[in-house]
Amino acid sequence: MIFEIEIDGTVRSVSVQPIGDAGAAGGLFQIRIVGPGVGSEGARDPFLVDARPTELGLSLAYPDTGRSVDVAITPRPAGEQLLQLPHVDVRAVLDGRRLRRDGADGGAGTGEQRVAAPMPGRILRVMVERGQEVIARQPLLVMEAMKMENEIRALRAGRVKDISVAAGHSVESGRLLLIIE
Amino acid sequence: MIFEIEIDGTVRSVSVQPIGDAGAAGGLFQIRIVGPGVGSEGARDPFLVDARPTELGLSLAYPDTGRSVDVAITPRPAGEQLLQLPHVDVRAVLDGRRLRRDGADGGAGTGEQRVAAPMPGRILRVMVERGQEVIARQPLLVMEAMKMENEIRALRAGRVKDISVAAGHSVESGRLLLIIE
Amino acid sequence: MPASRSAVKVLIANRGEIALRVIRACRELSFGTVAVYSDCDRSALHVRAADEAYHLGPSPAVDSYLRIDKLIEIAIRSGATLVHPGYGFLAENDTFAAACVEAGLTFVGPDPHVIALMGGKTSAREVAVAADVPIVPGTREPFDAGTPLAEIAAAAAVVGYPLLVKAVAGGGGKGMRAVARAEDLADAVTTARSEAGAAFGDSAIYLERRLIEPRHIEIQLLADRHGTVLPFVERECSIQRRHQKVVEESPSPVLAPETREAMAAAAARVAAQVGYTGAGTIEFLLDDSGAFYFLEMNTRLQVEHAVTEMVTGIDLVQWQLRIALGERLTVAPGQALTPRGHAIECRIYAEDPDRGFLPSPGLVRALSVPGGPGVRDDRGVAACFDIPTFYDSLISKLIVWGETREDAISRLRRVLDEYRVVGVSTTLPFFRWLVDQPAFAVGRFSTTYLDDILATRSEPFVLPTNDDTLDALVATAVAGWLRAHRALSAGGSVGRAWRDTGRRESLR
Amino acid sequence: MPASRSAVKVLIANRGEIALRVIRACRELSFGTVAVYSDCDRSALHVRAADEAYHLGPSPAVDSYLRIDKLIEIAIRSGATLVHPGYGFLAENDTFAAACVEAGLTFVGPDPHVIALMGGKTSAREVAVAADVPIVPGTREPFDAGTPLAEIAAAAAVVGYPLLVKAVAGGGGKGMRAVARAEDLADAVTTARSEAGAAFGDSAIYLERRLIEPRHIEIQLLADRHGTVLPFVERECSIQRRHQKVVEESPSPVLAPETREAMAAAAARVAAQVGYTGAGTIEFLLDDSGAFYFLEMNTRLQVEHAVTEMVTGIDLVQWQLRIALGERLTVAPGQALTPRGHAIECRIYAEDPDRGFLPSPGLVRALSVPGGPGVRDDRGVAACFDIPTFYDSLISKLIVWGETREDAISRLRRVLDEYRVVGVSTTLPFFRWLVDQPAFAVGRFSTTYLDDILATRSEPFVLPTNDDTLDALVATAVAGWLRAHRALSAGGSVGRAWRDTGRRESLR
Repeated sequence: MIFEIEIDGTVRSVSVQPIGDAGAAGGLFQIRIVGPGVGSEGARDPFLVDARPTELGLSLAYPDTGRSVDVAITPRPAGEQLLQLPHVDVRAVLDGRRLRRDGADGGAGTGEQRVAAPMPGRILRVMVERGQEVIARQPLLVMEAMKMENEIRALRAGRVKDISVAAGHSVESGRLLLIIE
Repeated sequence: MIFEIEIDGTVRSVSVQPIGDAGAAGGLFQIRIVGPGVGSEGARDPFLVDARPTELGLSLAYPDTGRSVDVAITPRPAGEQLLQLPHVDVRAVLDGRRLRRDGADGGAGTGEQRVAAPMPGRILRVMVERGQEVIARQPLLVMEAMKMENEIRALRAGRVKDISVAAGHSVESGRLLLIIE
Repeated sequence: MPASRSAVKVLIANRGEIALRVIRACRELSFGTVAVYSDCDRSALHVRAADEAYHLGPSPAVDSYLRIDKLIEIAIRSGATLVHPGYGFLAENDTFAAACVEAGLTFVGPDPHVIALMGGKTSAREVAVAADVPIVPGTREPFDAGTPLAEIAAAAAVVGYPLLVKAVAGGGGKGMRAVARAEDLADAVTTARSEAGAAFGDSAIYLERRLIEPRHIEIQLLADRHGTVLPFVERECSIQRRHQKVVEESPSPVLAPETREAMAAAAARVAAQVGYTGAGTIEFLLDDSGAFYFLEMNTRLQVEHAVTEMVTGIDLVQWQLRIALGERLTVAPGQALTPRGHAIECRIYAEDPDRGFLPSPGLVRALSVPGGPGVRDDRGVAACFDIPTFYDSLISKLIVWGETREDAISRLRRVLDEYRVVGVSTTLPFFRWLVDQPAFAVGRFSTTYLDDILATRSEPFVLPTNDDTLDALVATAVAGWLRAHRALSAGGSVGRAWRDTGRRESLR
Repeated sequence: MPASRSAVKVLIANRGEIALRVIRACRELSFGTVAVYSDCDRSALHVRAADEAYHLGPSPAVDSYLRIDKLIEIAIRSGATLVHPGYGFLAENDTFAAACVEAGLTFVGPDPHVIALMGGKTSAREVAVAADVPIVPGTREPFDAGTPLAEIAAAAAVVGYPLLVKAVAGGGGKGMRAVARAEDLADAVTTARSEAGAAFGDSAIYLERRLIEPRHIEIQLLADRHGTVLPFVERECSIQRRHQKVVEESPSPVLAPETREAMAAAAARVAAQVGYTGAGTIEFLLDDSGAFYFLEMNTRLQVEHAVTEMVTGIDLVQWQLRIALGERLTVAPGQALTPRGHAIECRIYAEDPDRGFLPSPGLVRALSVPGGPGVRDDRGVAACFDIPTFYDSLISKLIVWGETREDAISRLRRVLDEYRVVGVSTTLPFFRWLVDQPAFAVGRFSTTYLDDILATRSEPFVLPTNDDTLDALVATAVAGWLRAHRALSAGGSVGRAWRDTGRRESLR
């Protein structure tokens, strides 16, 4: 099987081929990555991984290098995967579905950012105006939720195309707040 | 729904009726127990329980008495359930299926005990003879497994009807060792 | 041990990790435990761990954990004789304490009038002055909602800039604003009043000089009903974000022994001055000259009490309960004041540090908790629990102990990598970054350290290495393959989605 | 700290909790970690926690964890420079230690000839005698497989009954038999020889007087390569089942301070006598007069090392590694010998205590680990792991700490009830029974205490109360209802069955 996987704006194509009796309980897989080279094993093409399901996600061991890593996996809507490695969280999008998605944070790649409320709350301040250019991580608005003031920030640079809330509005989780193009 | 549940040789009939919106996420249930009376809530007929699934099994809370208890549940073959309460493990058999069962330890109730090997290993000694009367917990044979000598004991009193292994035999897990009637 | 112990039953008027902490102390003392819960907390850990649990009301705190009438009713109904308020919610509410007393219950904390006295920021400062403990220069009398701005501005000029506008009823950074220049005063007063009014129902404020790069250092104490006041070795809580403590440790990496003694003595004087009983904490600011100033008193157990327990071996919650029952403190003063090794606590929240610490509540799909030597995990969340949006999002207090501060940091680095909270973003990556900061390693930081960094920082706290990215690609692809082959579709972390969906839907 | 630390890589030639324990110590020292695994251990925790992991071979230990050649090959291939053997398997195998040295690797333990010397029971007894440490009366020379029974019987008459037949290569109760009367000697010799031959490939035996109701007390020590030998406060390990330790604590509830000092000094003399380096333990028997006798030396880390770490704050595994790298011991002797509080360890096995402690390996469906103050959990098993039938079934070492022994027992009672290992029978119910025994509470027990009780006992260790039975009925019925309504069929503990079935099948 071949998957298109986007991490941090870079899309790679990853092919997975079971070896021997690999199946429901995991086993040995041959991996081929097409796209920008990455990682200790990435230099080999193809390379092997021994992958086993665990209570958290998958245990990976690479026979060629000996590397062992324990990855927790959470699928989220629209093909997004939250991968929690021992030291760092990585977000990946499976099969490019993020580009078609219209909820939540708008993604870190390219295209329109549709900024949605991450939780129910009240809009305290809107800090940008329609048509304004914003840079990555610029605060867009402030929401009060969970007894705290929370800044909602831009994920990427862009221009504010539309704002659909104003200070004082109460919003549900997932409610579209503004669009950056 | 009505269930026949055997615990420690006593069979009771337990009816479960959802109240209000109780469903997949648990909720409030009305419970009616027919059989020997038991427990703080057992005196009431029927009584209520608020039951919710957890990562271990079920969280129970009884609105009438306030009691709260966290029960881990493991279904085993033939209707047996291992219930792990905070302080004690309890074995229950759902819908009397234990009586029809022919593996493992033979059950704690009545009827024939078919004593099976709990793990792979080697028979070191057989300590009973065919026709011999045995008492509950009497050692029947000694198996070497997991680098230890392990005594296999009778669960209930009875008479040895048949012995199908001898010292020196290697046995697989689940292999019938002897029958007590 | 009094013979009556096994008859004692304690209602815990709180939720989450602190309710669990109190339940644990009760169990070790053979006391019965009564939990309370709101709608969304029915299967929370504290409910599952208690002997009894009673429903309080809908999820918003005002309808549940802040309902004094319901709590008293449940205490009486369940036959509880003690009420432990935990921290937050009603822990510093003298009306609640008084209602307990009136209902014939023992409130685990000081007398109601002491809560009121020390809870008012200005009255607390007066107590400190009377106890001969220095305070940060500021206004003595509160400005109520009607005080004209001009009057406040005049007082501000006397206090001097930079200064802080603080809510009298405030705490945890709420209702507090820093003002660098006179022209910013009006805005800060308005915001502080509105925040305080919304959060505490009291918009009275006061002004206080803002010290330059001070450290937040506090003294835990226990006081029994027989006149014994026992101060403890200090806690260092200078790593704060917007006035909220993020990391706490004991002992402080900088405090001179004579300052520790002076601070402990000052704390004990404040407690003695008001006839304090139970556990409490006196917070101080330490300036770069080594001078310290009384900041406020918390008349309750602190979130960070565990670091003190780790370095002294004294169980503060057990002592709270024993003092409430009238027992005498029998701890040697030297044991409380002499730290053994070093302890550090990290507050792990369901917040995304890379999105400005935005709360990220939701379903915890699986948990992997660190083990081995020198680690204590005080969590309030189990796997399959949906972290509610109604309260703070604390998942766990992770505490490490080491023979030295350096050992404790090495251990912290290890356990942060072991800890996995699957399914939600947490502050773990932030702490993984923090433990590698040179300023943290040498202990050179003040209360503004973190906010200064966060103000300018734009990259993620932890960047994936090339190997991390490869692992993420491989895991995503293999999980996709296994899912297509149904292997992960029922169990482990991957396959629970549909069940969780069902669960959430049925909760609506 | 030597600058070279970050370049150090350690191969851990073991599995389960002890492999994880060593990995944790390595991480805290910034050392790289290399795990090894057999077929059935591919997804074991120690594999998942290590930086690198290599396959050793099929599941039986002789084909994997005992394969010296493969271990050396993997160490070299991975670039590891240190080899830590853990306990069990090859930990006291001088051939393995020698093979490491020959391959240019550093074996974390004493020199091979010291392992051989102290591993032979009779040669170890000679060392003790030379170090002026009393030994239990017994035969000096081993009887090999060919020694006629008559010769052994004659020696037995000199030693006196009751006595023990012990395998020279034995340990952990294997190859050991108690003999009360002369007529039982022949059987005991045969069994001990056959067990020892099967387990260790060496059927040589010796005889030792059996003391009446002795206590097992042992002294941990560390010795560096520069001549410093550091003895620690004792561990009490008298709660044993068939010569296997079940509960260990520190300090002993009965040892007089002067006996502790004499025992520590005796242990240090034995270590010095042989130029011992690394961590080791001298085991003694203490009789009712307060006299103690050298029993044997374990030239490795003990299972129960954690209780010593809890009361002294000293990390024994980190020191093992640092000593192996040539560092000097810098611990103050007073710190090692002066316990702070009290620690108790319970070994939680997948065994059914109500069926004669029969191993009950199998799938751990979920785990709930205790938290809060004073608890350390050294487990080697995660949820969804299938405990193999090939090795011992240790799930976790649960260790509690309290200010006093009484506090530690109260805490132990609390955490035993918190611990849940879902899906397999464990020894937890046995420990829940033990903590309520009056003899345990007052510390009045000897090495025969448990076996004496178990010999006559027939009821289950913990009986369900009426409420427990009701809860079990209700839970079974509601779970049945939910299963019928598919709620529990994917997730939680109930629904994983089909996945697990699939998993097991595909492993066959």
